[in-house]
Amino acid sequence: MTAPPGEMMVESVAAPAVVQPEGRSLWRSGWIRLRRDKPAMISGVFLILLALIAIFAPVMVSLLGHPPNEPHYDLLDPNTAAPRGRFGGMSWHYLLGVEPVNGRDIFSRTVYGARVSLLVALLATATAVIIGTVLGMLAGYLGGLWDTIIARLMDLLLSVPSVLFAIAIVAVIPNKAFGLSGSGLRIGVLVFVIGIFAWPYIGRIVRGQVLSLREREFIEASRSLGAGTFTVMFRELLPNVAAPVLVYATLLIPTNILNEAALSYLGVGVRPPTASWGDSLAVASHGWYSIEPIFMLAPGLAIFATVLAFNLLGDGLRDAFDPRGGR
Amino acid sequence: MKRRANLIRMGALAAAAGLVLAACGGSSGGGGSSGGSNGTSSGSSSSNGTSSAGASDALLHPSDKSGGTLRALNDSDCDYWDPARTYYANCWDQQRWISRQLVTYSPQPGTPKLTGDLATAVPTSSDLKTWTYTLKDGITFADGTPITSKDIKYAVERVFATDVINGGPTYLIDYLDDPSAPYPGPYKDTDPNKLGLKSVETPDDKTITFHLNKPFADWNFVMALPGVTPVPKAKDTGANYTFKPVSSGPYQIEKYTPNKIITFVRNPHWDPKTDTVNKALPDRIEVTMGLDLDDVDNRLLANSADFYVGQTGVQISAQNKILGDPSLRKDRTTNDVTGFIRYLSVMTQVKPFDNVHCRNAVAYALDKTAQQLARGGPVGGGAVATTMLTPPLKYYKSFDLFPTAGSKGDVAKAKQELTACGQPNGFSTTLASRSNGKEVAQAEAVQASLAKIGVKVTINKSAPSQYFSSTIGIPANVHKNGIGLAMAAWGPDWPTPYAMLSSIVDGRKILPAGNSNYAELNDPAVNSGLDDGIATTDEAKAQRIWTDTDKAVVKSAAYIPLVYDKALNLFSDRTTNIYFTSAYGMADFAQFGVVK
Amino acid sequence: MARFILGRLIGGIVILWLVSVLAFVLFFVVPKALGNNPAVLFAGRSPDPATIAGVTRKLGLDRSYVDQYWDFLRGVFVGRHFDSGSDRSWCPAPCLGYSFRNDQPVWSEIVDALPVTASLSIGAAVLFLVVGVSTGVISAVRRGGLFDRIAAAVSLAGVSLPVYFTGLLLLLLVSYKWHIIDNVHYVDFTHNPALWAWNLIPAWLVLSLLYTANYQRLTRASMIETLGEDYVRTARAKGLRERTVIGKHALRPALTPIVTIFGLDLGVLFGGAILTEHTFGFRGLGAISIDAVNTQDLPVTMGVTLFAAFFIILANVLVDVTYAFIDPRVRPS
Amino acid sequence: MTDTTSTTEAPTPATAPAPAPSGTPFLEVRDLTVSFRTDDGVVHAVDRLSFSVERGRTLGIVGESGSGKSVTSLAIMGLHRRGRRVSIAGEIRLDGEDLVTAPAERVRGLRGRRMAMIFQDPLSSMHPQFTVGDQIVEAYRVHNRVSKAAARRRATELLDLVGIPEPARRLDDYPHQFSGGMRQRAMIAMAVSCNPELLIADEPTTALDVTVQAQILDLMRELQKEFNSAIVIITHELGVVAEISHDILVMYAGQAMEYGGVEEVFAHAEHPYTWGLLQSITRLDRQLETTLRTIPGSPPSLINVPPGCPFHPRCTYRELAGPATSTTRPPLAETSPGHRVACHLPVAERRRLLREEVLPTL
Repeated sequence: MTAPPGEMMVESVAAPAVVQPEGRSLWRSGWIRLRRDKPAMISGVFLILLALIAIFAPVMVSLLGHPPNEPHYDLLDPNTAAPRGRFGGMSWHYLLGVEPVNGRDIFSRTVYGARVSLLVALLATATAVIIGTVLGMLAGYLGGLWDTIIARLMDLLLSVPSVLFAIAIVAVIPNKAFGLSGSGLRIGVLVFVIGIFAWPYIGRIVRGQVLSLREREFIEASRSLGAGTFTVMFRELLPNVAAPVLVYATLLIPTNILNEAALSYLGVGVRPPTASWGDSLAVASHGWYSIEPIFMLAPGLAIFATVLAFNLLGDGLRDAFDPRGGR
Repeated sequence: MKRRANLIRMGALAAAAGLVLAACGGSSGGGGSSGGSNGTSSGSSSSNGTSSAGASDALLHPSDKSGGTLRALNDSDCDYWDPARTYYANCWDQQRWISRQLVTYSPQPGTPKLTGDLATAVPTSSDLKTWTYTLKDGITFADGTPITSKDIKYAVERVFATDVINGGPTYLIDYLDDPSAPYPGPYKDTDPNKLGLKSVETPDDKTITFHLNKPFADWNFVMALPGVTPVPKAKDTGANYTFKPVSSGPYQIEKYTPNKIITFVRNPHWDPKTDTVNKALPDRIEVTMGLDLDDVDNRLLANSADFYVGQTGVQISAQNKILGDPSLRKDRTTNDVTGFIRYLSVMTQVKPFDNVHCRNAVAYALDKTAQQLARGGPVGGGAVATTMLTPPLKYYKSFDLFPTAGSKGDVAKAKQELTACGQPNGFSTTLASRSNGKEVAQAEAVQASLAKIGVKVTINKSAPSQYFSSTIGIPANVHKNGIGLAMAAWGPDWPTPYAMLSSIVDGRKILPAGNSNYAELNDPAVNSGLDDGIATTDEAKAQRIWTDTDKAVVKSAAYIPLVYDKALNLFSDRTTNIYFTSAYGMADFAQFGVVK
Repeated sequence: MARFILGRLIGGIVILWLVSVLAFVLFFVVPKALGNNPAVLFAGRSPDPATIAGVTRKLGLDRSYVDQYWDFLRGVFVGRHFDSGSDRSWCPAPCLGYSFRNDQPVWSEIVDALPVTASLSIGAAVLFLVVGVSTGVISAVRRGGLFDRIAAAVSLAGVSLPVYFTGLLLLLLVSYKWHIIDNVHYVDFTHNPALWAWNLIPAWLVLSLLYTANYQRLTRASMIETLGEDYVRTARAKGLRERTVIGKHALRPALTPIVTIFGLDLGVLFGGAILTEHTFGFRGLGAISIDAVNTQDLPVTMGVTLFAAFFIILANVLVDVTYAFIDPRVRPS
Repeated sequence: MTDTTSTTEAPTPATAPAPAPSGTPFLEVRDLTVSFRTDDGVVHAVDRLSFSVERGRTLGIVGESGSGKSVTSLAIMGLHRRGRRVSIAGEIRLDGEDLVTAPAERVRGLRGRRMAMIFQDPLSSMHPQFTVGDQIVEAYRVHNRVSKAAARRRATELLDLVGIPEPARRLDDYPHQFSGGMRQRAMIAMAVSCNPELLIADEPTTALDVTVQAQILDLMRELQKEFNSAIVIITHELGVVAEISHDILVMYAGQAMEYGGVEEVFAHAEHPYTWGLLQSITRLDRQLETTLRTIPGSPPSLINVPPGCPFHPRCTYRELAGPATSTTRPPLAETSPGHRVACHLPVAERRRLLREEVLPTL
């Protein structure tokens, strides 16, 4: 999955070339190659900054904006509910203007949107990586019936219209479940539905890797020394699939950011009034964007920049750790 | 057995738009009101100002020119074209093209009067239980067969067959059924002519008499609903009648492709001499359905279509265009109070709202101008509301029991009430809302208002279809989920206080499922007001009873009126005879004509 | 070969069956377990118990889940009766039930929406396939050159832009700022082919931008891989013109994986380009499925889901079979 | 080849190539240097290499993998994509015409017609998606304006010529349906379809088993007789060279170590590297897998080629060669007529070592 699948969460990209790990030197030589990749390094720095902004959003906002959920009706035209002034009421006090209808500070909401976006995307990716790695290793290492069942399961998940299923799942989850409620539950559900449709991508890669590693001497050796299935899987196989998993996990993050934004855009994202980029775009899409493009540009460009940075970093990692897959 | 609440199904199942019943009209100057009665704010005063700029009471482009094709647009199809099953306000309005009832609304702007349609006149009843109608001569179906009183009785009976004919209002069952021997509907009727309903008598082909099981002053309004449209038994196809209803009105269906298009042509057997209501000016009517709402606006702006049958008002970008173009606004739009009310339901059986002071705190804390903005502002959204009865309704009277400066809320008073309630530091609660339309923005505004007095609100969004039937319509669910507040809206099936209030405030109608008295308000003053009001024939007495009842409801703070809905509707430059009628809360489609 | 195709077909049918079970559980069993009686949803806003009972009987919701599923499945193949006792209606095959929202047969809703989705996806597919593959080939051949670098940048931007953002942006420009297409809406092809195409252009552009970017990257990578293959060197050693070497010897194997992905993508698109349709307000399969989910219109949700899954799985099978034709090595003898 | 940005073409003006007088070499390589620029540095794949081949004669180029053999052959065929990363200098004269300075299109016209190549792995070198027949037909028709049917007849003849039974039927098979030996035969048929005057075979037998190897070498000999071609055979197996070649060129790290007639070099090898090759071949009796394992150490990185004699770090006798061996590159000097060696060991010392230390081990 080298690129965001966009329309649907279903894979639109063939399983990428398999990385051939050669032990410790791979990490070092990969790092050396990565350091030379300027766009990837710049993206990395940008993403670290973004993470800091997300973590310290309250500080940022207290310095440069207003609380993200605080309405400012006085800034709106009472007849149209649109902000007074040009560019969504942009000013030194409201760097990116205010939202229509309730006058909330767009700058603050964009900053806070990064929190949801990164949190959901990272957790969903972690979910996909954990499930994908475990099941991919099981399928590849145990083979036979296990492999058949897991491979069919992956086929099944890639065959369903995933956005639709994701929305349906979100729609049927009650407001309190699994000991969670409120935003915690919503984020949990989002992580689950995004992760559950994303793990087969990792699973396929891991399975392919393990299939080629299974017959190698060091595995044989470990087995002949009496190592159990789990020892072999986690001691011997896991370190060897770590590099490709890391690379493709990085490339899965931007896809998951887009998926989170898509679900929010379709109205099944986090709970209001929590700020999220997809939700801000949804607000803009109800005609407001035609009146003041800033409503759409702020969240849209935030998504774009973040996804682009992750893609650049992911491409860089792939080129560095999997030279065959790149240029 | 109470069957169905009296409301026009709005948005409950409708797709995007949210509200189905639409808007227009507040003849007497939308929103009169209350927003302004105590301390005028720039917001609410401009709301009054703008509403008068609309068409209220006005008749736009009067003309008697006939001919041409009227081109209507809609985002979705009607729920049913079977007159007994449809429950959308705009569909009732459209039914006027193909169906006639015993009585109907007179063709005039503003608050309409009932007038005879198939019946010669609108009867009165001294006991409010026995109602007799006499049919006109020369009335026929579209195939030329004369319409008799038996056809009307048969139509009434169909409504009883709820296993086949469902979806529409059920007043007929409520008032005509014998609970000791329920009538099963004509399909299971043992009577050879399938006319076994005892409470309706047809002594001859011209006379029909209804014997109600209890007094009901609004019965004539029930007779104006499309459910009483005559149905010829020979042509009744049960559940499939919706695809080919037999016309009794000036037009008949030419072609119907569900969700796409329905076209109407003149009914050759319609005799204008028997019909004093329908102008029937166009030769042909086309309703194109399944359109995106922005697309609808654009087509209307471009005059490539004449009107939007949903009548819920234009979308934001078109509204912006209209507000920036005074001549467009003046000549081609209406902007009336529809009769629909947006309100906040405060659950009296959920802690701490079992204490009236906590409810009062909410009533004082709410910034109603924020609600108005969330609905779309004074033009597109509506006027700040202070009463549960809405301006287009009979017996509406303005008052404000929770006045705050500029309707923006009063934090100090709200905090006093909180202290009185024993919650000086606030509390946490859950606010339910539908997940679509403008309700989420409203919920967020409630959340922001209550945050100011330390009440922490969690918003619980539900799919619109399950919102009323399960989320807030099952009291057990409300209690279990701790839903203290709920966004709600109501539109009456006909423009009287009883139609507005009986289902939503009657303490004896709190049902374990399908409940519409969401707050579970059970106030003796309200209950008796409803009973007295509907049994009164005296106008002055009725006015007093209904105003007192309205005040009792608002005073309970179980229901907090927020906004009287308004809609800014756009018409093509060739549409004629545009005026608002509170009968449907929108323009009267039956009078439209086209020039050019 | 026939056995191979048959095997793939059976595999596809099994997956489709599993999807149908999954969908049934998700859309019918789970909501009921969570307390949302489908009959209540079908019966309207505040239905009385008698109506609910009638609807329950009519929809067969009083039967066991297994029976209900079986009824559904049988309906798809041979049609089914809906019977409430006094009202019997016949829903001909392929019967996916009736919409809760408007009582229309689900199948007719799908048939109505299909042309929209098909117009959108086929047009976009032609565009992204042609542009994506050709720019990908040029990039691979002129690797490291100016074109390649620009194409790489554009593609990277393309895969990083959500369609609902580019869609709104394009609508803003062509519709509100420049007034090139004043009112973007779907026009039936049979009604006016020129207007059909004209109104679809923005959606095609938006949808294909993402895919073009993807195909550019894929084609480039695939082409670079084949350009490094020994048989391409052989072709050059024969003295073939570079155009032949690239256009015939390198392109054909490079396109083999692209065909696979294209098939799958097309399958997905035919199931409904939900975000694009939603953004442009086109009433295609994607849009009706979203509406159906949001209004809890379970039969429509279920029907559209299965229909979409059908296309995805069909595409999978076709791709496998096509692959066997394209690449003699995997062709079973 | 379509690259117009080549910055590496020799600055000498291209003179119209005069047809070479008979008796002169058909292929003459002089000071050929090929280098690649990579992210890690410049790879000196071929360094000032010179040799020549006449019509009817066979030159064997031997060396470990990475010694520049294949790069040389691809340079002759003009198959390096010149540009920012590849630079080629020196002269490659085919029948007198310099291919290094010739326009790409001109070289393309020669490829397959006057010079052809057989590749190492026939499975990967044949297009998997076209039939064997189509691939031969294509090779023939690109240089001969004939009908498809005529080309097909020619392809059948060629398959027959290279010894494929039922050639007309096998024409429509795909490469994966052929056995390894048959694929190599088909590859040869494709290469000789236009009667090339120069045939370059890059490890033509490596992937094949011993019996098939011998058959393929026989086939090449026969074809040489029939077409009177010059053949360059590239291999790391001295046995192959001994069997088929007239001349031998031993390469190491992109440079020529020893060059001469096969009998002469085999009998009087003077370079320690050649000795190593010779030792490995006899002792293991042509077991491919472990050939050359006896030379200690591994081939150098072509980015950092050792100064002086590139072989010196692995050379057992470097102590005897004096300090120059690690500083000055030894010239490829004639030690006897037609026999050249690049080594700092004094001639007498080399001959003594051969006689006393090397020959006894062979």
